[in-house]
Amino acid sequence: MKYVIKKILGLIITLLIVSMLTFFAFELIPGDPARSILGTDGTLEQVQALREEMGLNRPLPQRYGEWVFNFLHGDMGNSYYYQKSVQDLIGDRIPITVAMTILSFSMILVLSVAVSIFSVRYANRLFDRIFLIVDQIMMSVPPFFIGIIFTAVFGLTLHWFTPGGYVSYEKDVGGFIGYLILPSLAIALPRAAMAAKLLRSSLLDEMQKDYVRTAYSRGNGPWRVLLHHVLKNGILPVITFLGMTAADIIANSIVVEQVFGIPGVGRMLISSISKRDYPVVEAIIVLIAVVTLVMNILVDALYKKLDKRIEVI
Amino acid sequence: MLDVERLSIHFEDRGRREEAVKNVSFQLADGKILGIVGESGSGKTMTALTIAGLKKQRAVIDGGSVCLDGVDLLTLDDAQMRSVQGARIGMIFQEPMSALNPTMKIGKQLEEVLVLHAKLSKEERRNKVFAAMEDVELENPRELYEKYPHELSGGMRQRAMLAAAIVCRPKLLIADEPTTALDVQTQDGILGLLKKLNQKYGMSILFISHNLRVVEKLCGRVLVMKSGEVVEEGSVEAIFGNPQTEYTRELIAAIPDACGKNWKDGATVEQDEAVAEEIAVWQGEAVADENAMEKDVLEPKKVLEVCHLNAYYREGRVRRQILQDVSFTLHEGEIVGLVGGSGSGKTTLCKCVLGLLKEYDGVVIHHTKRPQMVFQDPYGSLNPRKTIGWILEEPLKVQGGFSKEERRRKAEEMLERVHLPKEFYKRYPKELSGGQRQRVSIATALMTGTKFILADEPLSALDVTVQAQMIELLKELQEKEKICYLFVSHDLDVVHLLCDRVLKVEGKTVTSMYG
Amino acid sequence: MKRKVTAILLVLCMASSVVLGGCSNDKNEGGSATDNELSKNPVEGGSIVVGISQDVDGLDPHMAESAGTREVLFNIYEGLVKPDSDGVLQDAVASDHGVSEDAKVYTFTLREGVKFHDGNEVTAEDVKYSIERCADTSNGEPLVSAYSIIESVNVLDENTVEIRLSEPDTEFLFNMTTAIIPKDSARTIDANPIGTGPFAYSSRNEGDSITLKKNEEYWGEKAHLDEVVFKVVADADMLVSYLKGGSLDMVMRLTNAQAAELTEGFRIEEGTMNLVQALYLNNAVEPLNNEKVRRALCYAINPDEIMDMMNDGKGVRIGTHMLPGYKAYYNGELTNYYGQDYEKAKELLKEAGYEDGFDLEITVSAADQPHVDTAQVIREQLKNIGVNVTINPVEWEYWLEEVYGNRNFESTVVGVDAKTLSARSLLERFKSDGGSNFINFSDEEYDEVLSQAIASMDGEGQTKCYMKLQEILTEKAASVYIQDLASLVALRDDFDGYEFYPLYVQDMAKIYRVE
Amino acid sequence: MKYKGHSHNFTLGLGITVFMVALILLGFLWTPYEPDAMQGSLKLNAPSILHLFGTDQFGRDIFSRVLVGAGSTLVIAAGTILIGGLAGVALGAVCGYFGGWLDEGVMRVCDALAAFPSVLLALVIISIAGSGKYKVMVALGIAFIPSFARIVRGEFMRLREADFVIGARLIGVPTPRILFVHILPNILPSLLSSLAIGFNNAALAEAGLSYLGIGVQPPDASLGRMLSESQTYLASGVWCAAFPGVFLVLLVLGVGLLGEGILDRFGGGR
Repeated sequence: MKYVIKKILGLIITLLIVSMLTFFAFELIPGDPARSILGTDGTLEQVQALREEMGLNRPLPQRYGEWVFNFLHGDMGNSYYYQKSVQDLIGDRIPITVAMTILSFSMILVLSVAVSIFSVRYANRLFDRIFLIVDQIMMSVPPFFIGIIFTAVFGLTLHWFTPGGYVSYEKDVGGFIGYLILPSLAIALPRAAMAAKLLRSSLLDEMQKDYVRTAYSRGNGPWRVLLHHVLKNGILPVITFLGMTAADIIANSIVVEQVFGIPGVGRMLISSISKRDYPVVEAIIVLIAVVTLVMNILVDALYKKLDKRIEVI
Repeated sequence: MLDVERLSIHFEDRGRREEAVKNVSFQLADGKILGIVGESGSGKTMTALTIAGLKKQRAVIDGGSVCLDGVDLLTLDDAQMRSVQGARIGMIFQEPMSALNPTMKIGKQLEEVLVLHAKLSKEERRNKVFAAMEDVELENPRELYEKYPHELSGGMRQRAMLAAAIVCRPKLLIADEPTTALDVQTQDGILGLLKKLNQKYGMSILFISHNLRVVEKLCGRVLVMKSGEVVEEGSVEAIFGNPQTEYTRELIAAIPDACGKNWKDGATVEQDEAVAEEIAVWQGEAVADENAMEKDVLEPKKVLEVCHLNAYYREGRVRRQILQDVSFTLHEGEIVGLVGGSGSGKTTLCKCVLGLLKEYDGVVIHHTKRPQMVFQDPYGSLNPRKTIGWILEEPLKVQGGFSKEERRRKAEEMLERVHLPKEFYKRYPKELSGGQRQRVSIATALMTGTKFILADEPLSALDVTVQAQMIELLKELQEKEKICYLFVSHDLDVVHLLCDRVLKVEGKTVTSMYG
Repeated sequence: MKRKVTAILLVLCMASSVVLGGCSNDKNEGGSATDNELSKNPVEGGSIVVGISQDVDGLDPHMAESAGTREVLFNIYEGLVKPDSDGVLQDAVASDHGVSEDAKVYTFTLREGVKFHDGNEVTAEDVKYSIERCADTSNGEPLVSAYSIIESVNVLDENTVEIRLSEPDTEFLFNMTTAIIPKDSARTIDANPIGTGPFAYSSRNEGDSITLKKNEEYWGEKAHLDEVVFKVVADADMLVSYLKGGSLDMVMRLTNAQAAELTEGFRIEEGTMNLVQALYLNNAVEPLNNEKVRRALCYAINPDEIMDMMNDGKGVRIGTHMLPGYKAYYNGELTNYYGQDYEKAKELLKEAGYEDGFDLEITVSAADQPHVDTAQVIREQLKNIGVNVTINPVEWEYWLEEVYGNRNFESTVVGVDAKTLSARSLLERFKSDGGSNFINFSDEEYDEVLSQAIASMDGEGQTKCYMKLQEILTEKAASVYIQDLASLVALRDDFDGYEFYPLYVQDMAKIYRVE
Repeated sequence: MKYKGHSHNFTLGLGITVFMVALILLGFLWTPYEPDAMQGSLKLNAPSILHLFGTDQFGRDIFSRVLVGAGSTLVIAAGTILIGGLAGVALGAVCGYFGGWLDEGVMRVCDALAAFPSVLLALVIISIAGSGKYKVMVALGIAFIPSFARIVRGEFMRLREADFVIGARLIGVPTPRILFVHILPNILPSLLSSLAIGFNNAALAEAGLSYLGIGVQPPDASLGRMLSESQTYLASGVWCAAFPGVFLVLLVLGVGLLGEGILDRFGGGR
């Protein structure tokens, strides 16, 4: 139990640091939201009046304290630009990015496990050799380039999907998921390649271990040894790797949302930063941090469940 | 029952062809126990693995046959061989720590053999597993069923592996050095079990070991192998009574025997000192009559004094006491054994002596310069990325005041004192054998000019013949350099041979014992 | 800040153009889908998806900031009068209008049966409320700056409204395009827009899309389409693939290179963006405060070469701060006032004391590719007269604050548009003490003539003054005027009926589907 | 774990990396055409002997732009792993070896930084410091410190209790010397390979940033921007996307293989 409390405490501290960093950062960024709203013909007095109204002139700590207080009560403040509460604004965008993250996470898991098992089973044979080359290449391709290739190949030539034809989940969930498959794959491929390589080398290490020889001595066939005995031990280092990729998946989703025209949290984040829409940016950053850290904790729990040797640290 | 005819195997390693087994033939009758003895590299393990169908791809069988009840196993395809493995041949291995799957429950691993070979319901399988556990004298099998390997001690794990091997009542059990990694009590336990299984189920056992004492205790017949060939074969009495071949005689001579010392208990500190002088004199005579060296019989200088030491283990705020009121004194030129079961506080004592652990009160006084240590695992004790010369010179660099040439000369001189060629100066640790590395560790310790070396099981990872040479070196340094060793070991034979007196750590206290 | 956010599309709409209302009262020569006969047989109904580069900043017509927002809201709201595709003001919510002799009293009679989207009849009270809301000066400037001269708005009877001005203004009718909204709907109008236009508000997903549906009871010529979706495509580079992919049907303000990609399946309409693109020089900064230096730059920079490079020659060259579309006011001879002549430019620089040139920084909004590219071409051209240019790409927000707000820049390339159709809105900017005179141009003669123009009663005299103002700007080289950028509109070929307006609006009511 | 397939990694990786870096260095000194020079007449020309990689929508020579663009990517990525690496090693060594409160605190901050997608961190820093090559490098450098610190910390914790380290402590070797003379050489292989991985991530992150329009600003060429601009011309000028993309992939592939090769050749710390 102590472990869980320690982890949550760590999460809270990290979140505080994240939100402080963001709040502080926005003080430094040039550009003033009031001017951004009033546009070109806002006179100086109007800008000052608006700043006053938005409370921008109050000291930083007071504003930060107030923001944290509201945030804990679920009120993330109102967007400067859209005159709408941040929750509504982000509310319908979070499921999109979360769905994409989950989709790419599971793709990474499935792809890396399947491919590396085959390559270990037929180690040093043709499949393994090809796998190594393709794998290394896949790791070097940026997700947005994959996105461009997918758009060109599947979108414009094969017309398997309409580029930019995002379908919102309210209208048709099937279409929604369907459209997200390619973007998620674009995010997942490079990560899956890395995970596959890691898993392959850790599986090969495990194959050298004594308990594998004992398993064989009991009459287990190679597949059974691989699936029943080795996989469970081999996957441990990969799980920690996956834990670390959570932040990368979201970072890449920001770029891929751009390529496929998906109104996810990422794009809103980019446009809000350029519009100096602080409350929206704050909320998104903290949410991204929460999702990343929760994922890390899930991964730790999964790791502990699989490998009993690790007592409560 | 098992008939091996002219079996020969070679290794294909980057083009070089290495003969591992050269036409080995032997028989193992029903219900008998055959021991295969030989140093590492003699091909005994390779032979055993081939019989059990576990040889590596890189090893190629050139010829010969392995007939089990008339069926030549070498001709079976994978599927047929799998039906034999586990059902008709059971196998246990040397390292209990890593031979069981760390993330799978014990019960499940035992049950697996039945799942593969017997068509039984879950309930029947569980009962068979519990029966097997009782056979190997594992207490409360139901509870153990749910446990994981890391929750069991080394001995229990070895028993669990044994249970898994015999749960299908195989005709043949192959044991590849099952006792080497265990301490003496658990070792006898396992040997007793093997004997019981042999009698109870008439299970024939092929026992592979490099420890002749154990083979002598257990086996009916013995096969001696050297670099892939059978050098001698015969009953235990014949082999140990009058060994025919030169090599066998050499092996038997190398067994460290206890030469009949019996240890008295409960001596006090004062008695320690009195006896220490007597020993110093006694050693003096022993050395004197050999090369008549003049021996200064001054009162021997103290090296280490430990008075009323209480050591604790801190976990968060909880402080558990490990050692209570420990006092002893070590003198120059004295080799003192330190024995005790694992978890008895032996390691904690060493850490306190070396100053690595601060959680203690009481006094530890070193009369020499910094205490040094020689480690058990030769592969970890030297910095793999540095040359031997660099490692030897490090203590001098720390003390400072030596020029480059002086440091080099001292290093080469030290290499000679531990009987290593000067060329090793430029070599890297991975180019040296286990024994040579331990010599470098000792040399490095001496470079600091210390008179006290704590040797933590320095010999257990070495082959018997190499162990003998190391013992000679330790003795030589004791006399010439007046080095005092605190010799940690669980191999009582070596302790008896080497140590003048022994400190036994038991139940938080340390008692002195004299030969 | 984000290159994508204000990409090519934005070059025309609010973000990159300085928003001051104005529209030309004549169709621009660029020519568009000339006579608007219905090519194939129209099919009523259907839906269209229009790509826009930036989300609207709000749905309240009076608070609309960016030209991009007004472009969309044109379909929802209507004023008392409304410009047609030729730029001529037609009666809309008002059935007819009258102006008093002294141009101080404007009277409007409401059209019978004009309904709001929520079904209520439009009353004089609604009109009074809407006008007064825009004229209210309680917190500083009125929402529509021109309304500062409104004295009172009086309801004569339930369908006539009279507006009294504090000073005569013959062109005040141009400001009567302000949207009429229901009485007291100020607080709710943004979330629940109610207007009288051909389309009514249906739904919105901030930052992604806005959906409008056909207003069945529209008083005038009803729209053909049932639904119009304005979809935000922040990244201009994605437009072509989305058009080809099928997720977009219509996109405005494409570059020539982009249009070239849409070879089949699309209809490309050609017009201009109604923007004055120029290298705006900060007249208060060394050496640009020297008129000779500014004239030298005009001689060195060649608009035709810029247009060739940018859009294969498309676009309309201009010589002063006036849009060719304003036929009545556009001073044609000024277009080629400065032919490219490096020698003359160098001579002028010598006279001004900058014989070996000087350093010039061009600040430009990074997101507007055409302006960035124009700056690069200018850099190559100015190299010939020793002026070395550094291009400083900045975010739009930064440009807005530093360049436009604080006037802290040397030179910048941007497009300035006009909010209303009156020439005055373009030229009034350069009054010496003008609030939005961001280039710090100050010239007494210019101020003198400007006040004459505003005061003059007869149209003839007024136009002569406007012509003079343009001359002064060109002769004094307030800035280096380049072009009114070409604007290409891509429309999927199963739609037709697109019409260019001389104003920054998209009239979706004209669009219809064809087989 | 010497598998036949692996030993080629080193040679292949070195070959590709050297070839690409040579090309880029060439780009610094000389490019066939002025990267930003526009020729109205040569818009969207297919690759030809005159223009190896063809021309873009403004008639600019793509080969020269790719060289210069890759140059900035190389400089930024190298700078990033330098900043991230050095800070990461120092931080990781101290935390790994000493542990305790320092370790806990630093790790919390690292988690916080790691929770920030590097794109966002770069965004924030660039907005403060203004965009441009060196600012992107600093931004990414800071974003990469946590990952390096974590790897180095793990290695140091593993070797902290190694016999030869205890031996060194007993000899009386001062701690800094133990850290950087005794332990550091042993983690070099895994450190080098993580630097290679770091380089790749940095190059890809830079490309991502300039794709979003945040990294290198016009008129400087950058691979990410070229890729983003090329999307409009996928049909009529696919080489505008192909060459910058392939060039980036090859550069990252080369360094990746090199990192892998180092791990095989010198035996990873693991």
